[in-house]
Amino acid sequence: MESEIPGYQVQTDFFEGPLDLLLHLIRKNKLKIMEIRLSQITAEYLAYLESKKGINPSRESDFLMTAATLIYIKSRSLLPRPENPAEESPEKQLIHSLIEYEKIQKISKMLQDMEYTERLLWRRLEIGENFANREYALKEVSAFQLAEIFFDIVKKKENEQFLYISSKNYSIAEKQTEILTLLGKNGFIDFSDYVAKLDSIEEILVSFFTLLEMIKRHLLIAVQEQLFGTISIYPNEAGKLDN
Amino acid sequence: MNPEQISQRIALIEAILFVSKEPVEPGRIMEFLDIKDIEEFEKLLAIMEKEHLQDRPERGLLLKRSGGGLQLATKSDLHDDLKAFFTIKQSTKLTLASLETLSIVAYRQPATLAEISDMRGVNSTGPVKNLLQKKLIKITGRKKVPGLPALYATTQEFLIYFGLNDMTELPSLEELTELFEEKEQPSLFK
Amino acid sequence: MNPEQISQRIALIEAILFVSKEPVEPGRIMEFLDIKDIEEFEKLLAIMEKEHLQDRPERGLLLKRSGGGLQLATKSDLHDDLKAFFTIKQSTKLTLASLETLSIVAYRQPATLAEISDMRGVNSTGPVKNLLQKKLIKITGRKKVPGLPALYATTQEFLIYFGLNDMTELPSLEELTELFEEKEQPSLFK
Repeated sequence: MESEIPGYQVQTDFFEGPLDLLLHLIRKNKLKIMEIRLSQITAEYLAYLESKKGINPSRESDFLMTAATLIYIKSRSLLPRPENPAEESPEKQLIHSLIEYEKIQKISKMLQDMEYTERLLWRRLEIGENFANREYALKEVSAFQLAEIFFDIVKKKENEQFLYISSKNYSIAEKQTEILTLLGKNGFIDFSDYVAKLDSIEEILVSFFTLLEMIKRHLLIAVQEQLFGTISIYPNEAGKLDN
Repeated sequence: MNPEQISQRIALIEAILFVSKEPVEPGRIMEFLDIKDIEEFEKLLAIMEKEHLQDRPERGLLLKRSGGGLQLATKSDLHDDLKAFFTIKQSTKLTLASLETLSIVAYRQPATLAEISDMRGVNSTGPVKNLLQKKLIKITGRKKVPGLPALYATTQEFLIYFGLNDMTELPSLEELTELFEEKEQPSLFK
Repeated sequence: MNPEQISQRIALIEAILFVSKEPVEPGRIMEFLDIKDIEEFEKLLAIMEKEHLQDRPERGLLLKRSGGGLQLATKSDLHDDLKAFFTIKQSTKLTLASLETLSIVAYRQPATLAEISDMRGVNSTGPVKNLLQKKLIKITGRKKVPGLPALYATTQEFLIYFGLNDMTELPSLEELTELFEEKEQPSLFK
């Protein structure tokens, strides 16, 4: 069961990003942001990164970017150079980011407290449609909202068609076998070539969903060499083991 | 039950019935309140129903027993007022039905009523009329198919309302797909 | 207003708020009740809020102002009981990443994805999508810079979700600094 304790839920097991980690190190060392020399905590930051402890892997590149900046700052600090007050040094920039990020954390904490209080109050789960027919003042509707409404309609329509299609001749299981056979023969599938050979829009859709599902289940890997380039499908050797 | 307990329990019943979207089985509430005796429970309901709802002119709700369940509903003498309150039309307001229709005309123009109704899955005569009256859409011609249905397109007023210079400034569907599409496809294999 | 009128009007307000899906603009109710004087209306609300809801132990509801409107909700001390009664899960809370993103949008609006990612120090596509889907933020336009990136702002749902009447109820950055400085780094990082 999820805890309902008021207050900032600190994730002790990982950091949201490099700024989060830096602030943690600064506080841990009882340093003050305004007075800090970032070179003081560079080693510790790198050690964290190396241990991968508390690092959110999907954010890894962002952590690495900041590591590069820290190393650069450190290298600069080793070289005596005249201080140019007009110059925005990378250190000043990073410290500025940290100060700003600290504010964000404070606001987040406040919003979290407000969220907690509000969640104690229950609204009606669903209200009968008899009277409630919402109206929108035109001023409140932006072009994007209009686009979103159209998008929802198209989505709904697509879903209907998909249900209709799936009751037709093409089955996902058959398609899966066909794709695996093809991969066994050729080693890979060029997506656009493959689609071009299919007979109907129904077959294309079923094949496409089959491919998506197989990719999701790690049976296949889709590789796109460049933006808007062709997509190649390969069997996922690693994925076969857990199936 | 002492008076304090009675109050507490009635407050909880009110909250439960307020939140619930369907009638709630009395048995579930009895069990939850740990009341074993049906008579005792009925007494509680009677107090709530009569003393706290029916007899109080400042209350707009009543306790209803329907479909084997308990439910709060508005008092019947308020129905005319409620109907009047919720149907006040303000000239600048659009219903969701009108907005849906407008979005279809904007993206599929020129479009016929049949095409609009087909996309929305419901007859859209009402919203089309409404939008014509508000001058957000206009008839631009007739489709060359049997019956020669009217073709609708958006107007200059439409552009002004949405702060657009021309139709190319409407967000594209690709942009939206990117923004709103869930990454996770529901699994087809289970 | 005589006492009878007061009761009648409070009953109607209760019924309107009970039926309505969303917070109701006070102005609409005033107009409907033909009350011209805002003070008179506030007095009515105060009687309803205090005498008929807050001070009565047998009432499970309270009167809320959020998103610029009036709304009924359950009293907060009933939360645990309601949670136990309705085994349904309440919608999940916002993640820290979403809260950070929302903080930036709230205080810097309108803001682009790039600005948000830059301030957080990490790519924020995920939380932005999540908040769009939850309708806590919306796109208000495009920034006139290369690529024409979308600009994000908070919504009416944002106000309702956090129980705010309007954006001015959010403390200013200066106030926040004071608020948190007193506590001198709460024991987050001991």
